[in-house]
Amino acid sequence: ADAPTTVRIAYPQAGTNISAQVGMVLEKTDILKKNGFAPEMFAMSNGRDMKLALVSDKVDIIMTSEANFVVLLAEGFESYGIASLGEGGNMALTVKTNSGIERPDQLRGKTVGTIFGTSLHRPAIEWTEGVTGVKIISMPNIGALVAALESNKIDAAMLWDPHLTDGVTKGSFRVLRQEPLELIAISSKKFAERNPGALERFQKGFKEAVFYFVTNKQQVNKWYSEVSKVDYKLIDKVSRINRNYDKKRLEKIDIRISPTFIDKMKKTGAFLQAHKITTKNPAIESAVRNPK
Amino acid sequence: MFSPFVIALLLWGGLSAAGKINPFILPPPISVLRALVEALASGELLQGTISSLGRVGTGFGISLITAIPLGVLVGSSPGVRNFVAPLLNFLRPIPPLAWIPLAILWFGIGNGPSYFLTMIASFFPILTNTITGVENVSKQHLAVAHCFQASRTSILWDIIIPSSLPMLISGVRTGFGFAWMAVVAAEMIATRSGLGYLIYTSQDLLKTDRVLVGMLVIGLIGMLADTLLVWLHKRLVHWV
Amino acid sequence: MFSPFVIALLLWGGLSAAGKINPFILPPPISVLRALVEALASGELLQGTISSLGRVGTGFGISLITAIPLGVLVGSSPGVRNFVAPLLNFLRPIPPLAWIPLAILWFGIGNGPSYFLTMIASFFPILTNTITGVENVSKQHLAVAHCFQASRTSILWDIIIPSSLPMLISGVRTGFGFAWMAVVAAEMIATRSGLGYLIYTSQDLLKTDRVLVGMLVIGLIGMLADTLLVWLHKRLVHWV
Amino acid sequence: MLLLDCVNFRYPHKRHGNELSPWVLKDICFKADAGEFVSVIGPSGCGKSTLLALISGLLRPSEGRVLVNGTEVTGPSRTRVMIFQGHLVFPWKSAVQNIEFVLKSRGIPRYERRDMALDYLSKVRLESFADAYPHQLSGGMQQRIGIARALAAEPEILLLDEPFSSLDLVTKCAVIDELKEIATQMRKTVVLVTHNLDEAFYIGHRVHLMAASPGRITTTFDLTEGKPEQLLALGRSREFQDFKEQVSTIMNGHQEERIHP
Amino acid sequence: MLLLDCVNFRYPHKRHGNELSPWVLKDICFKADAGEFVSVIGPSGCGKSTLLALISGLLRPSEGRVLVNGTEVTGPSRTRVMIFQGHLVFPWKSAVQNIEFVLKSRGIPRYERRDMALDYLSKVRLESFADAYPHQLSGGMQQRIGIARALAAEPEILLLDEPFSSLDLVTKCAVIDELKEIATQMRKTVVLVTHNLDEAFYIGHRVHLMAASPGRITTTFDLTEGKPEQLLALGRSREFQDFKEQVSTIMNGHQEERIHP
Ligand SMILES: Nc1ncnc2c1ncn2[C@@H]1O[C@H](COP(=O)(O)OP(=O)(O)OP(=O)(O)O)[C@@H](O)[C@H]1O
Ligand SMILES: Nc1ncnc2c1ncn2[C@@H]1O[C@H](COP(=O)(O)OP(=O)(O)OP(=O)(O)O)[C@@H](O)[C@H]1O
Ligand SMILES: [Mg+2]
Ligand SMILES: [Mg+2]
Repeated sequence: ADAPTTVRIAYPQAGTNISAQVGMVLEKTDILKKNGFAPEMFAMSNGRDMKLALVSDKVDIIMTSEANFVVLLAEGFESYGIASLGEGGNMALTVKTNSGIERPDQLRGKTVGTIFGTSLHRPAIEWTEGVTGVKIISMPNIGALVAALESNKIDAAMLWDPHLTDGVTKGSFRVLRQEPLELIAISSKKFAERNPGALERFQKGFKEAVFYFVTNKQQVNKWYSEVSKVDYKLIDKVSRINRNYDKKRLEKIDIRISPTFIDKMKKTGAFLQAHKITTKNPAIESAVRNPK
Repeated sequence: MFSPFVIALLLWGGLSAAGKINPFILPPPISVLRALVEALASGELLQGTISSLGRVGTGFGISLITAIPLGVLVGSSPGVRNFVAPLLNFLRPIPPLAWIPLAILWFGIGNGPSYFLTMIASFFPILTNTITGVENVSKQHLAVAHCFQASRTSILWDIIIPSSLPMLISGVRTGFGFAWMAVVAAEMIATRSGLGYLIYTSQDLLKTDRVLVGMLVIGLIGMLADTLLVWLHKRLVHWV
Repeated sequence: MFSPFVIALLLWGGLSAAGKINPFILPPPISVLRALVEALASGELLQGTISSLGRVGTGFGISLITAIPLGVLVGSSPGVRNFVAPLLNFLRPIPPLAWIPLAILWFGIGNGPSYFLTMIASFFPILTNTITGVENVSKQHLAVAHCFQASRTSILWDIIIPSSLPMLISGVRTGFGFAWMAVVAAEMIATRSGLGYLIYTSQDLLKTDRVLVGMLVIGLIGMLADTLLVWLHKRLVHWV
Repeated sequence: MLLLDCVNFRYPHKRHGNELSPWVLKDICFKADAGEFVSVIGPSGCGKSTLLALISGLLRPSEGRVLVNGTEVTGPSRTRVMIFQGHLVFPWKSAVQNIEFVLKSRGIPRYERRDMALDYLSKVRLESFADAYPHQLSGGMQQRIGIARALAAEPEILLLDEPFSSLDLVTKCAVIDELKEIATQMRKTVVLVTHNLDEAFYIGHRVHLMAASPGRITTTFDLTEGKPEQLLALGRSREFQDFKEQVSTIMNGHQEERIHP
Repeated sequence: MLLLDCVNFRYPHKRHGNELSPWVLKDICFKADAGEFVSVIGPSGCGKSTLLALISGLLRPSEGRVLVNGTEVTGPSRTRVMIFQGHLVFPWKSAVQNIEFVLKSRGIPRYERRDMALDYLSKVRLESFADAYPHQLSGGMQQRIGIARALAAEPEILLLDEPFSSLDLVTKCAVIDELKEIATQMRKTVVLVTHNLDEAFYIGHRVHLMAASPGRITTTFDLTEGKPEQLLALGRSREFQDFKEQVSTIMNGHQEERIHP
């Protein structure tokens, strides 16, 4: 047999559902080994550092949210979107439960917190487009966003899961508008060129990993719960939104980057460029390498 | 005088041209220059510098006027030292990130937290050095002052401050450096201007050339401030 | 001795009980205590402390063995000073965040960047204070040493180091504090242990009680280290 | 009036565990009226500087009391001022600023200080170096700043710790005469510590001779008669020759005693 | 052999713009053979310490040259060693460590140093304070560490800047006799700066009298005859009385000259 292909994979260690669980499956099972890989797993903290690791050629594949793929392409880093992990939960424009605001258009003259550079950036602007005098501000992390919202320093905040579901369940926050956050696996072009055929093998293994996850939910969610200290039940609840979560057969697992997802990323690309956040509106479609 | 810069620049340019440096991490000098020109032309750089200067200046200024008096107090009174030193030593290593939620709670969003974080960062070097400086004032010179029944203010201004000046200025230099370091973390909180803002947004967007422009300006300001402080030191501590 | 802590604790507990403090931002003492007990029981806290200690220790150790000799060199030779000072002054205020990309490029992901970032953070206070300390060594004591034709090593160890010791230790104290500050930024990069990791993941997951546990341990370590350094200072600088 | 009432002193021990430090001064009793000049001589390390520090209030006696005009000395006061052995001028202050510092303590308003300070400097012949910093001055010049500084305090009791050790004969004579005149006019009490018998004899109405380990007063000379008008004329004074020989005999005796007790 | 060949010196100016600083020393010429003792006396601030610094090599002449055995002095050397005015002992080193420091410079191996250092300390009668730090010692004791330290360097030329100013008569006599013996035996050249005419006369084979502004040598006394065996016996020496009167007359003359030139 051929020597196993070395593959270095970065995934978010906490704070992003699905990516974290699938990453842990890749790390703790021998699925990739069976597919001819010698994997090295890096649990990283945020999209910024994963992007940096990818462009520095310290990792080959990162698992992250759509906005990062758009940015990588927009800045000219040659990379492929090789799989979708499906929905990682929701992201939502929220207010405090006792706030009088019911709809986004009531945010006139109000302050909305988000995190620039993440997937929370675009919806914050898009969903408040046309509301006069709305002020969009950036925070360093979710903790800061919640602190600001809780202490009434801002009127609304973009949040994502699991805090979103957690806060809503506990009755702290109310959702004004939400949409699923979609996750993507990105490979550097270098990796694909260095290892012909590896992408296909990886995609196969990746699909198996997702399958392992959804068929061993309890075990995997427990792993994740131990690391993140997020309640196991909450993880399960948030994960339910994922399209693969209840699949019972490997063939039913869908890791393709769907045309709708591509459209969404295109929209993001155009949006970022229109707001002068990126310089280029990248060609998304040609950078997508869906499994055969 | 600037030769290490010249060497660094040549190395950087040469290696970049030879394709030895990943341009996503360290773009060639020419693209940094281009980014610099663009940022200058759009007025964004000037405005950012002014914003950050304002934030750093305020935070650092608050540090100066709190850390130095506190340091003198702690350094000259064992009672005060025993009371507050444990708390100060406890707070010293707490990272800025950990302060952020409290900063928002106390100072809202806007410039408040920036002032607070740059203040926290520059506070401790100034404080520690002031305390040490004051504690190391010559016992003999103090005895002379007591012998002449100098007033407390006179002892402060005529003995303690001049004696501890070298240490104090050294702390101020370090503190100013750290205030700038902190401004990046600070400008993540609800600001949309400033060199820190420029750096961290550009970093998220992989615009490394713009990151470097921000670093360049921060570095230059630091150098300038330091030159000023060294000059001040030479003027004030002329007797050694 | 610990009275400011007692006051702070009472205030915190009282206001929490009265519902005056938002538990998302500052949970009541009792839940912090519970989180502390849990983190202790699971062994996670001990292991995290050891990991961070290792990283801080390494970075800070590298700082010590590079900044002190460099400081002595720069402080005692105007030639070296004129050559490297501008570069050092330029680098001093560059924020850790801005170093992250280069840290990843140079040191990969894993512990390398942590060592680098904690090193950077503690390097400059030690350096600046060492330089100032060396520059302020009594000209007269140096003249005595020259008169006796003391060797360069003897001048270093018998005159320069003892004279600048108070300033040096002051720099080391500040540096150690900053190394801990930096460890949070450092442990964002691909580590999954450590107090910094604990703090920022808990913050991201809104587990403020766990954030406070991390801060508590960092604060305690800082206090402990400082007590040690103050004791060392008293032992070494016994002649003032 | 200055009165030392059986003063004993030991330095608080710092480093050698709980073993008590030795007595530095033992049974020191003497008194000096206003206008009286007392000289103290004795071997190096016998406790002369310590004695002055006790009178100044910078140190407190371990046993016994120091009384000035009947009240116990509990701390330093501008009325008892010291010229320190080793000068201890402030290196960060120019000659004139060193004096102004004292004038400020006395509450002299700012605009009067410089002129007054220059006046004191001229008493020690340093007016032309008013704006020089100590590191630009010679040892003797620094010592003279110390003298002028003490004069500027206008104390009732002047404590002089080897104040003329770095001065040449001519300068010394001038400064001593200046000092004597001021002190006599203002009826100041002067305690002079010196190793120079000429000075001790010429200045002191009384000379206390000390011995070491523990520091104690062994002999007191009363010298109100037979003094020449000038320090320089001392060599021709019969009384001074007697004094000198007595002192050296006694000091040599002390020395012997220490070696063969 | 030590030779000063028309040495002029001014301090490089630091603060007063481009105005040149005044001459501190002007036309200093003298020579001293091995085994010769030279005393230098003169008013405070006339440049005596500066002169010693020039000989030691710590300062370089602005004009003229300092030669030792025919080669020009370009920097400090252990063969020309100074006892500094103001002692300048290292406060962070105990008495014995202050001496060991010099022995280390001489390349004495570590295990021999302490014993040797104690030996030098005993020459100045400080052996029982070997492990005390300067701040625990009296002024005179610190001065004696300075003396022992210079002796420990075993130099060819000893430069003494008011080395006995804080010592009492008895201690001084003992130290001077020790010093004289060592210097005579080893044929050292000694240059002594002092304000004490007794010392200058008793020690110097030759005495240079200096005047100030600019510092220059105005008179030289040759004193190879008529010296008593003991410093204490000086009072009875006819020659010394003559010397003393001459010196004071000349110095007073200089003084007058400065006031009414
Ligand atoms: N570093 C300096 N810079 C400028 N001038 C100086 C410096 N050191 C000394 N002088 C000046 O040089 C002159 C001679 O000083 P020096 O110390 O040699 O005198 P001295 O003869 O040793 O006096 P003393 O007997 O008081 O010790 C003095 O007028 C002094 O003001
Ligand atoms: N801070 C101190 N701690 C301990 N011992 C001290 C301290 N200061 C002085 N001594 C000791 O006290 C004794 C007397 O010292 P003091 O300075 O009073 O002597 P002195 O008579 O002034 O001597 P000199 O003529 O040499 O100045 C000395 O033996 C000295 O070692
Ligand atoms: Mg004394
Ligand atoms: Mg001198």
